[in-house]
Formats: sequence, C-alpha cells, structure tokens
Amino acid sequence: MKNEQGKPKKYGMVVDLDKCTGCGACMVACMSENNVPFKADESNKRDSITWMRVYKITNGKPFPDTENCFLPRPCMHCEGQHGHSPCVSVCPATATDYSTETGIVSQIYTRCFGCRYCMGACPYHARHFNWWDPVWPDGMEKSLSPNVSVRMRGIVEKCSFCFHRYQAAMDKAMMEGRKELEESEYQTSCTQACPSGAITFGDLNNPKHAVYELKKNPNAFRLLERLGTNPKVYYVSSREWVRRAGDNYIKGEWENKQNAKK
Amino acid sequence: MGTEEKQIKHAADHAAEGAGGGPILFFIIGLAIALGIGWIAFPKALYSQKQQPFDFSHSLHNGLVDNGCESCHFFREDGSYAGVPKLAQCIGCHEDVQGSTPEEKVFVEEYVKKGKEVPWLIYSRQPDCVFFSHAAHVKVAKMKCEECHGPIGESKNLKPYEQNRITGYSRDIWGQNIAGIKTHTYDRMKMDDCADCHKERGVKASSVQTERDACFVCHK
Amino acid sequence: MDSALIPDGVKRCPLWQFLLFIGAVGAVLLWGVYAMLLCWLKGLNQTNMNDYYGFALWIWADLGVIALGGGAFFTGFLRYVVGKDKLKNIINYAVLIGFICYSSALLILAIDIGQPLRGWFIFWHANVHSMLTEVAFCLSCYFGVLCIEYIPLVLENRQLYKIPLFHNLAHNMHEVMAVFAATGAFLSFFHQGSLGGVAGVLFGRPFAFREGIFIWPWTFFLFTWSAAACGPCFTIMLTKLLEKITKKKLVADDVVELLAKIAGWMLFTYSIAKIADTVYWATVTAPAQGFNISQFYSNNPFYGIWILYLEIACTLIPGLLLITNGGRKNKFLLITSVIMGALAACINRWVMVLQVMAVPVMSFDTWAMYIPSWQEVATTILPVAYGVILIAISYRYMPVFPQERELNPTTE
Amino acid sequence: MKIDRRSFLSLGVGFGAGIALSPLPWKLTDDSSIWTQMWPWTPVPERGESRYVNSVCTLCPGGCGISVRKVEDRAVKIEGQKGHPVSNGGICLLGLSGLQLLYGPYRVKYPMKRREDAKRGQGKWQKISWDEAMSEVAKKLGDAKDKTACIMDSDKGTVPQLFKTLLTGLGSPNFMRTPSVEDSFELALLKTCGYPASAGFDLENADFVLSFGAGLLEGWGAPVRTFKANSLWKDKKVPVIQIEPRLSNTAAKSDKWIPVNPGTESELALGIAHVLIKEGLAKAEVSDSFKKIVSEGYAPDTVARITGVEAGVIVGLAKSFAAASKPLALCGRGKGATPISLNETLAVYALNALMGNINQEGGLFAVPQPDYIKWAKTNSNASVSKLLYGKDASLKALLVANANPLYSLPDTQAVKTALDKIPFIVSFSSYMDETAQYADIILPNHCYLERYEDVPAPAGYHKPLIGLSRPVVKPQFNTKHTGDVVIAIAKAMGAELPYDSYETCLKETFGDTWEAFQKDGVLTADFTPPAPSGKIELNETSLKPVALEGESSAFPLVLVPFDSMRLSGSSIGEPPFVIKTVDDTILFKNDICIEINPKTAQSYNLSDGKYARLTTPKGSAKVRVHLYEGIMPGVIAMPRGLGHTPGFTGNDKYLAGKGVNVNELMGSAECPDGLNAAYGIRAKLERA
Repeated sequence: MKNEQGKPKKYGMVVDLDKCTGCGACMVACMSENNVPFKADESNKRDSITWMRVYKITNGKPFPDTENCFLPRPCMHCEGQHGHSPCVSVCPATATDYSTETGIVSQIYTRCFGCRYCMGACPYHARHFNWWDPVWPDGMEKSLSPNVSVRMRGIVEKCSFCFHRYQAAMDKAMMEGRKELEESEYQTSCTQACPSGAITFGDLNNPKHAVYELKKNPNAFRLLERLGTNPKVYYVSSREWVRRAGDNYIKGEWENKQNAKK
Repeated sequence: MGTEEKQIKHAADHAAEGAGGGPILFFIIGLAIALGIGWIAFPKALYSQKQQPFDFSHSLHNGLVDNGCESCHFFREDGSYAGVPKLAQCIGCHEDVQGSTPEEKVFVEEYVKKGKEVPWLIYSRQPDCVFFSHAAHVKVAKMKCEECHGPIGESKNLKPYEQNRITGYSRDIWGQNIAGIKTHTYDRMKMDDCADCHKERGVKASSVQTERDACFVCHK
Repeated sequence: MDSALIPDGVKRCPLWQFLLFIGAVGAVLLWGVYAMLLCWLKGLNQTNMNDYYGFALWIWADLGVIALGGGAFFTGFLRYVVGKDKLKNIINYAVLIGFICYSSALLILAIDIGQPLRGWFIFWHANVHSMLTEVAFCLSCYFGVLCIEYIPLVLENRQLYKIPLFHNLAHNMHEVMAVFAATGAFLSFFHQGSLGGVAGVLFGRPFAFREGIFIWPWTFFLFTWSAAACGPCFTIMLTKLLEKITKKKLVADDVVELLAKIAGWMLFTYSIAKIADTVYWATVTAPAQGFNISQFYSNNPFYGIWILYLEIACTLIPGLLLITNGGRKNKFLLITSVIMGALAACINRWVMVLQVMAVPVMSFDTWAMYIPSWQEVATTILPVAYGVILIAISYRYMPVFPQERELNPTTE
Repeated sequence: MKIDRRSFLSLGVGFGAGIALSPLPWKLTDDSSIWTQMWPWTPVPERGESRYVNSVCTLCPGGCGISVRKVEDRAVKIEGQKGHPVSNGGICLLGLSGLQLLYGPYRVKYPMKRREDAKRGQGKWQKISWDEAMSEVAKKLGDAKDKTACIMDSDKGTVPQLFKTLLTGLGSPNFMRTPSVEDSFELALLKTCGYPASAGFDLENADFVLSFGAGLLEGWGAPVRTFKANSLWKDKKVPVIQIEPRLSNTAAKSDKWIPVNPGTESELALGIAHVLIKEGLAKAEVSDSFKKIVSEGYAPDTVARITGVEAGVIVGLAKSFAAASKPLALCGRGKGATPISLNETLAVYALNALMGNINQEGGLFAVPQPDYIKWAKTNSNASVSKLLYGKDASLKALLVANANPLYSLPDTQAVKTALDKIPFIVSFSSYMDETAQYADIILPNHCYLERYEDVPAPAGYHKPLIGLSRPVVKPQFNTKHTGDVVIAIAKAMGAELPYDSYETCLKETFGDTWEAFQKDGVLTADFTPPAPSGKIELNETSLKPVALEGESSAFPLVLVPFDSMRLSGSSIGEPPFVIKTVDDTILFKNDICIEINPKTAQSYNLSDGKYARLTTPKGSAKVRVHLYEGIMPGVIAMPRGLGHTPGFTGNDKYLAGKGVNVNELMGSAECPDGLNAAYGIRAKLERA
C-alpha cells in the first residue's frame, strides 16, 4: 500500500542518542509487548534474547576524560539493495522476508527451521536464536499477549517493529473505512515507552511524519552504512566520537571525511 | 562370458520360470494393504472426535436475528473480530429458558446460571502464528462469511469436532478430504488456500523474495 | 567364519580381530550418538554456540568433510569424463570416502538445525536467492549420485553378486557410470561453490564478503577449486593410511602418482588464485568497508595472521612438491604433501566459518570466542567413527581395490 | 505357488509403493512439522477483547500513571498513562515489568505462620486461615501493647495512617519510615522554611542544573518525570553539571562531569556559595551566620584541597550558575535511597536560596504535607536509628508493611541482630522478601495491581498531588488488603475506627472529591507557596561532615554504592525482565562486579574479570573486578539492588541469588541530626 505521496511506506526510526539515557525501558517494553522469554540467568548476553538491546559505548579515554553513550539497537530492517537485506536474501526457507509495502523485515517463526544463517549474516546481532525452550513459571504465562505468537525452541526471532500493532491499527482503520494510518496510530512499544522521548518512529517516506525531517539532521548517521545494508534506523548524536563509532574507518579516513565536510 | 557368469545367468533364468506370477501377486497384496492403511485406517487413527458441550442450531438462530451472522459474530470497536460469542451476548435472550429444546436447558442451567463460559470447540480455529483480519476480508473486500466458513448458518446441528492427534488442530483446517482435495472454497483453510485466493484476486504482492504477499500480512 | 563374504583371492585379518576393532570404534560412535540424541531431544543449548557464534564446530566439520569428500567427484570426473582410465584403481575408494563424507555432512546438518523435523522446509519452501538452498539441493542430489556410485560396489560383494538381479544391476550401473559421474561433477561444482558462496555473499560480514561474477562471489569458485585440489589429496592420504594399517599395497604407485600430479597442479593454481583473492580482498574489498586486514586477525587469542600464512603455505608447498616428479616419487614428500593439502581445505573452511563469526563488525562490539561443548565434539567425532567403520566393512567385504589381488599375491 | 524370499520382497515393495501412494507419509511429515510449530508445552495466550485500565504505579515513590492493557481478565501489558501530570505517557522499566510481580512465583499466596519447629528465616511455613492469623496477631499485639513498632516505606496516605492509628491505640509512638533522602529534605525544609514540607523541584523550568550527586537518570525523584525534564533540557540546551566520583549515566549524559572526592559534595557547594557571596553574585539574602561561616572557611583553594576539584573550576561553576536566570541546585545520592547529611542538604539549599529561587518558578519548592486524612489523630513517629540500630531491646512486636528493612537498610547484620531481639514480627508483604522470610507470620497484602490505595506526593514533585492506585485485576491469590487487615485487628483490640473496610475508609476520606478522584486517578490542590524566608542556618555541629567508617590504614579504599535504573533497588528485587537488562559488567553469572579504575586495579595486580575479596569494617564479599575508566582512582563502586536471598526454594531463581547486597558491607553512619547518612565506607581489596 502506498502512502498519500505515492511512495511505498518505509517505516523507520530516528533515535536521539543525546537524549537516550540507557535506562532500559525500551528493552523491557519490547520484551513485555512481544512475549520475549526469559531464563533464570540472563547474564550471558550472547544467548539472551533482547530484540532491543542498549549498547553502552565509550570514547575509550582514561579518567577523567571518559565519556559514555548508550545506543539502542533494534532490528535495523535493512533495505539492502532493493530489499535484499543481509538476512533476507540468505534465508533458505523464506522464513524472513522484506515487505515492500511497509519496509519491514518479517520473521516467521513457524517457517524458520533454525539454520541460523541469517544470524551469521546480520552484522548488528539483531537476531536471536531460541537456544532454550521458553518457559514461564507457573502463572506467569497469564501475562502473555495474544497479539504476538509465542516462539518455540530452535528458531530465530528478532524485532518486528511491533508489526502486530500495525495489523491492529489497520484493522481499526479498515473498520472505519480508511486505508491510511495516522502517525500516532502505529508506534512501536519501545517508542511509546521511552521516558526520554529519544525514539521517534514513523514512515521515512512520509513528509507528515516526524522521522522524515529528523533523519536529515546533519548529525544523523546509521550503523555500518558502508556495508550497504541500507538500514532504516537512524541515530542522531551531537558528539563526534559517537558518530564515528557508528561505522568502521581505516586510519585517517574519518578525519579526511570531516575535513572534506568543512 | 566366463563360466562363473554363465552359471549365474542360468540360475537367474531358472528362478524366473519357477516363480510364475508370484511376485506380481505379492506386490499387489502389499500394495492393497498399504493403500488400505494409508487411505482408510490412517485418517481414522489421526483424528479424535470430540462432541461440543451441547448442540446448537445456527439455522434456528439465523432466523431470529436481524443482522445475519454479524448479529452474534460481530466486530469490536477496535476492528478486531469477536469470533464465537461469549456468555454475555447470549444472556440477552437466554437469561431464562425460552424454548423447549433440551440443549437450551443445558445451556441455561449449566452455563448461564453458573456464569460459566461455554467451552466451544472452534472448527475454524487457526494456529497461534496466524493473524487473520476479518475486517480486511469482510469490510474491505466485502467477502461473504460462507466463502471461507461454508454454509454454516444453515446448519441445524453442530458436527463432531475432529482433532488432529499430532498437531492439535481442527480437521477443518486441512479439510475433510485426507488427500487435501477441495471442491469448495471453504473446504480447506490451510495457508496455501489463503495464498491461492490472494494470488487469484491480485492482492498486493509485497514480498521481494517471492513476489507474492509478504509473510507479515497473515502472520504474527 | 565370514570367509564366504570376503572377496576372492585376498587375505583379511581374523574375524575376532575385526570385531574387536569395530567394537572399539563402535563405542566412540555410540558416544557420538548419545550426544546427538541429547542435541535432538534437549535442543542446541547442549552446545556452546550462541547468538554471536551461530555457526561453529559443526559447520566447519560439515564444510570440511564436503571439501575432503571432493576427491570423489574430481576423481570420477577425471576417470569417466576426462578419461584417465588408470584411476579406475582408486575410484572405488574415492567414491567410498565421498559417500562417507557426504552422508556425514547431511547428518551434521540434521543435528545442527534448530528444528530437524522442519528441515524439509528448505526444499519445500525454498528461497532461490539463498546460497544455502543451492547447497541443500545440490548436496542432496549429489549424495544420491554417490549412493548410485557406491551401490555397485556393495553389490559386488561375493555373496550379493551371486544374485542375478544384483549382478545385473551392478553390471548395468557400471555401464552408465559415466553419466552419473558427469552429473556428479556438475552438481559438485555447484554445491562446493555455493558453500563458498554461503560465506562470500554475506555483505554484512566484511571478513567473508567477496566480490565476484554475477551472483557468485570469488569464494564460490575458490571453494570448488580447493575441493578439487584437496579432495584427491585426502583420498591419497587415506589410501596411504589404509595401506599402512593393512600392511599391504592396495593401489599401484603409478595410479597414486597420476592423481597426485593432477592434485598438485590444482593446488598450485589454486594457491595462486587464493593469493590473488586475498590480496584483492585485503586491499580493495575490506578497506572499502573501513577495515584493515590486520583488524581481522588482531585482538584474538587464538587466530593470529599466521593462520592465513599457514593456509597459503599448505596450498603452495604441496602444490609445488606434487607437480615435480621428485616430489611425487619421494614417499615422505608425497605423504607430507597430501597431508598439507588436506589440511589446507580444513584451515580454509575453519577460517571461512569461525573467523567470520568471531570478528566484530560494529565498532563497539567485542570479539566473540567460543569453546565447543563435549556434545559438539562428540557429534563431530561421530562421523569419523562412522567413516572408519564403513571403510573397514567395505574393505573387508567388497572389492574396493581392484589391484589388491595382483599387488598382494597369496602364497596358497 | 512357492512362498519364498522373493515373495516377501515383492510384498514389501508393494507395501512401500502403496504407502507412498497414500497420504500417510506426506500428511505425517506435514503434521510432525506442525507439531513442532505448536509444541504442547509452548503456551498459547488466550485471545479476547482488550481494554485499558488506568492506575498509579507504586513500585517506587515516583507515582507515575500507568495504563494496563487487559485481554479479558488477564493483564498483558503495562504502559504509561498519557496525560498523567507526573509521567505523561512515560514509564520506566520496573513499571513495565510489573506484571511479572503480579503473576510471579515469588508471591505469598495465603497467610503463613512460621512452623513451631523452625527457626526464623529457615523457610519452613505452615498455611493458616485468615481468621487464625488475624486473631493471633491481635493477641500478640495486645500483649506487646506500647512495645509494638511498625515500619513502612512511607508515612503518608491512608494505609500508613491506619497503622499509626493502630499504634496509637496500643499506646505506641513507634512508627518508622524507611530512611531515604526524603528525611534529609524534610528536615532541611523544616529548619529553613519553618513548616513541614516535602521538597519539590521545578525541573522543567530550570535553565541551569547543578547536581551534587543526584542520580537524575538513575531513578532520582519521580524517575519518568526527571527523564522527561532531562530531554527538555537537551531541547532547550539547558546546561547540566553532574558532580560525583563516578561517571554515572547522569554524568555521562550531562554537559560536564566533575569528579569529586566522595563525601565532599557539601564542601564543594559551600565553596561555590563562597564565590557567589564574595563576588556579589548572590541575588537573595541568606542569614548572616551562614555568610560568616562560608566566607571564612570555604575559599576556593581550601575547597579545592578537600574536594579534588580545581579552584578555577569552582569559580567557573559559581559564575555560570549565577549567570543563569533560573539555576537549580540538586542533591540526594543516586536514587535517593539513603539520607544525605544535613549539612550537604543545607549547603545545596543555600545555593538555591542565594539565587532566590526558593518557591519560585524553576526553583526549589517546599510543598506542604498533604493533610486530607481528617480522621487521623495520631502522633506517632520514631526513627530507625533508635529502634533498629540502637541498643534498645524493649520492642515486643514489629509490623512490616511495604518495606524490607532486612534488605534495604545498611548494615544488614545490625538489623538482623535487632530483629532477633524482637519476639514477634509480622510481615504484610505480597512477596517473599527478606524481611517476610524472617517474620513469624505473614499476612500477604494484595499486589499493587490488585488493590486500592491513595498515593500522595510523588517524590520531588513541586505541586501537591495525590494519585489513586486501583485494582486492575482481581486478586490472584488468597490475599487481603492490608488496610482491611489493620482495621480488623484494630477493631478486635477495641480501637475506635469509624470504618469497617478499607474501601469505605478511602471513599470517606476523600468525601466529595472521591468521584472525581475515581474518574481522573489524580487529585491536585491549589497551592500558593509562601514567600522565601532566606533563613539558612548553619552552625559548627551541622557542618561536621559524616566520617567514613573504618581506618584508612587498614582500609585504604573507599566503597560507594551506585544506583542504576536497571537495578530498581526495590525491596522486592528485580523482576526477570529487569535483571535481563543488567550488563554483564555488573552481574556476571551470579557474581557481582565492582567498578574500579584500571590504575587502582594495577596496584592490586587485578585485571578485568578477576575475582577479588572486598572487605569493609562491616563485612566481606567475593566480587569480580570490572575495570572502568569512569571512576576516580582509590574509589570502588558497587551496584545497589542485587543479592536478594531466595524465599521459596526453586521458585524464585529469577529474583534471588544474584550477586551481593551492598548493604551487607555498608555501615549506618549517623550525622549529628540523626540521619543515617552513610554514603560510603572504607574498604580493602585482595585478590581471591
């Protein structure tokens, strides 16, 4: 479906890293919205399922010049070249797909058979494998939402930009005879929860949505843009070292780039 | 040809003569047994039959309501579909026994009076991974309920609920025909049936991978 | 006791000795099976893999055995398509090794995936864009071909051969083997390549990513090439090993030397291609994504840059040795060369699987290290034990080596 | 016809062909894969109608508005409530994970009594009926009379008032509030403004923020509101200066981080006051005694020596503070879970007073205590220092509600010793927390999502405001509202209370306003703040800094606890979702990690991830070392909020057994005004 401007929708995010405080509300909002399982010990971050993960990055300088910054990382919903995001094109069973209608990279848990090729392909570590059977202690399964299906052991899952909220919003719109959504009708759980208002979500192709202008901020950057993943999550930071940390540069390259800008 | 090979050839010829039609007969017997197992015994073993809590006549109710199926199977304000009615809706008419059917008596006494929801077994219940927008099909595409659910509104009784012992699904998803052959649009409710209809009607092809519908249209 | 089953005119060890050996290896096999069952029943949490290391020991083993099993397709190609008739004396063994390697590869894949019961989705819901789909299809088809190539050998067992049906079948299958060999070579070319493609297309992984021709990254061709070069080395290596164990000459020297010569040339040319690829990747592909080659090998307690040098040395040196007459004739040099050749494939696959996963891509991410769990080790050893058993049985009861009788005349 | 091997072969081939030609193998393949898609042990959430119920979160003193999404009778998601005056749609991670507390296995599901044959804390319980439980408590309290005490996390609102009434009926004045920075704020305001007040900060309108260790982004005040203010500051380019020894999240997001020697914040504040006064930058008058002390003793050079902050920086801070039109100075360490010394509070208040921003827009407000509970005629107040740390062994009974002193008070061992001397402990906890584990009887309250409660005065809010916490779901277990229980017990003992049930009590308390309160979920009152008095008194006693416990020769390092949003520090513990967000540099498996500057670590020959033994005069713990450049050399930081002990074996592996409770290592150092103002303790570190 196309938006009023005639362009296909392209949902994306702009995260203001100056505002992000690393509080973790987005992570929990995501887990609680999307029935993300938990284990008794989640301290091994490499088998801990967090669709949204907040990285703590540092400028690497010694005391007292140390600086930290927090960087929330959902799935980037890479467009790659024409929707061939790194993970989508490698999935052998079409369990993950790129929708030209919304620009969202889907993950169909019941189709996935757990080969993990997509995880190897994703440089953002946005994909998580269910190494363990999801178990909810007795009674706790009452808090599960019926809008998102519960995943089973042995498959890969990841952030869906709370796609079920899009489905619900579209249901309501269709009920009211509309085919368009207002910006506020479809927001991800993390965006909604962020107490700092650091996350903005919307249609990157729609000038009426806040993200349309925000992504043009001269301090905006995307993670690992040089790889050609064409991600749909933008970050804004006023700190140069943070922007530099968004990608890899060989010695002197970043400095040259900065000089060229001036 | 060496002597050894000659001997072997001779033995083979001899064997063929002696057996006559034997192998073919046994082949047919084996085939028949297997076909019997596969086509008759297997479907019987695969599904368990369950009875609904009590019988219900759609046709009777359909005659009494003004708004067709949507009188009871309605849309909520948020666009979601309510599905099988809850006790609260039935109570409007069935606070007390109205008619004379034993089923109604069971309903009123066992459920209404006790405030207990009826544990209906839902024939068309899709697995948890499926998102189905009734709004998109009924409100936007203006499809009739019968196209997917069949002429259930005319039924006088509830058929037994057949449950697949392995998957736990209702048999109506795969369809009554064990070979999966369908004659009506409502005979099967598998993903491919949805996909075929979407393809036929040219519903947006939004997937880069398959040039069909993207998965998130119907999955959650 | 089992002498009726043993091919005519050859000598085998006593049955008790054979059973003892099978029993010992069988115990290892059972250990592997136990670990395999654990993985199937309890899930992949039995391994030490994680979200950063989705591919690990198993996938290396998988790619490794497929590369080493490449001896089958390449020898078959040489024997039936190119017409190197001499190689008929080693082809059976090459096919047997290939069969073992490929069946192991499929077994490993069945353990490695999170939902084995849904494994068939890769065929049913195939995504044509995925290299893994290509791998799955070609691998299965080629495994089919290997079965067809292996069956005649089984049917040539003295007792089975007496049954006319099997006899005729074996005979007829031999007749058409050229067709299968050609098909196998074609399929192998693609799946060996697509395994290389698996890593090479990962444009989010600068260590693995390669530019290439059309949809095929360089690694596609390099993998096929290296399998054709290293597979025969492995075949020779196992031949020599079996000769050592049985204390018999099983394949005539001229046959081995012919295969070694071809493998040598393949290795030599491959090493040049590999060096060219590495240089292009290190100077063009990786820097375009902001990486220095040293970054891929630093910060890592296990893999320094030496692994790259080792890999190149293991292709170049045996290549040079095997193309020289002296290198082939010298027993020590020949064996060293084929071992290095087999090692080259293993190192290459190791790097293309594990190093790819270990290197952090986001600038603030850290190196991922991993140590396999015993379950992973056991399931990796499982195919080795299975291979040993299958070779032992095949060797004992089937005429694997046509020259055995002639090279080891019995005194009776 | 001869039946031979070949016949069987044919039969088999025929059978195989027949099976292949039947649906059996294909359907089985399909069905078995569908089976893996719906493993019977994977839960399938029931579908149904969804709706939202608004309430107020009481998991911290923030009082945020929440909106709970329900599907039929299940609560499935907690979201922020749009338009709520405190939080306006925002929510923190603890609030978001509230359903895990509601449905979690760590709930106390029915009244329980310690088994006769078991010692306290052994975890051997017997189920008893509510009647039995309440009559036993009534009997024991009847015996204990005025030797009964009560501890709660708050002394405001109807439930604390009911407890106070109960105590008053027993003739006991022993109502205690868990110590927090509110104690310091209230005492300071009482001293400076002359009326009982809570501290409120008009964060949104300040245009320069000078924070003395306040963990603005670690949960200080009403966390969501503070976060929103912080973002507003970013938009308006309001400078934020953070002063503390460690690069906390607040420091990391501030415009400037000024590391200061631990415990010297008050000196730094007075140093700044010195510059303001000397340079004539002050905009309002303060008392002469204050001026005198500051002018004489706190010259930048002197202060620089004490604090480790360069004199030039101090002068610069003062100048930029004074240059702003609505500068605001804040204090309260971390979340404010512990009091700070009075001299520090006063020093920081003085900075605000000097800029004339007391009770002014963008400034510091003295918000009068709510007084809507007209039926309360109680005068019950006691301090933790006397009753729980003192030598007093006269208490006969202790009631614990909404508090977990055995976990959250510093010097756990001393608290335990005090509790050991009390013969009868009643816990009203909904969860099996540490103090509940140590009780003789547990009368479990409804969880906060199952009960009514008035929530007055969100922490740090600058206007009078009462929130209403409402039942979102029906009680899940055989629990009772503590209000009801207290009313019943009080009645059983002959106390005069005009209400029979808590709900009536609540309704009647609000009288005419109840309906509006019910509808809006909040009640606000008009409030005209009195003019500032400018009366900041300081004297030699109140200026005496709180000394760190321990000899510096034996304990060369300083241990400070640190707070973080991701460690709620709540008395219950971290719900699974929250603990999941904790970095592996804070909790690694079950090991707690301490932060230490690489330079310090080097002198102890410790590298990252190594085990060490951390010892203070109060206790010792095995810790893991995390090298962190963002901490002053010589200082060790340890997270607060870990180390909960398992309540029900096996059931609460999600909450308990992770790390060490920093309070086991901390002391309860008292400042001259009776505040437990321990901000740190001396410590030593050895390789382990």
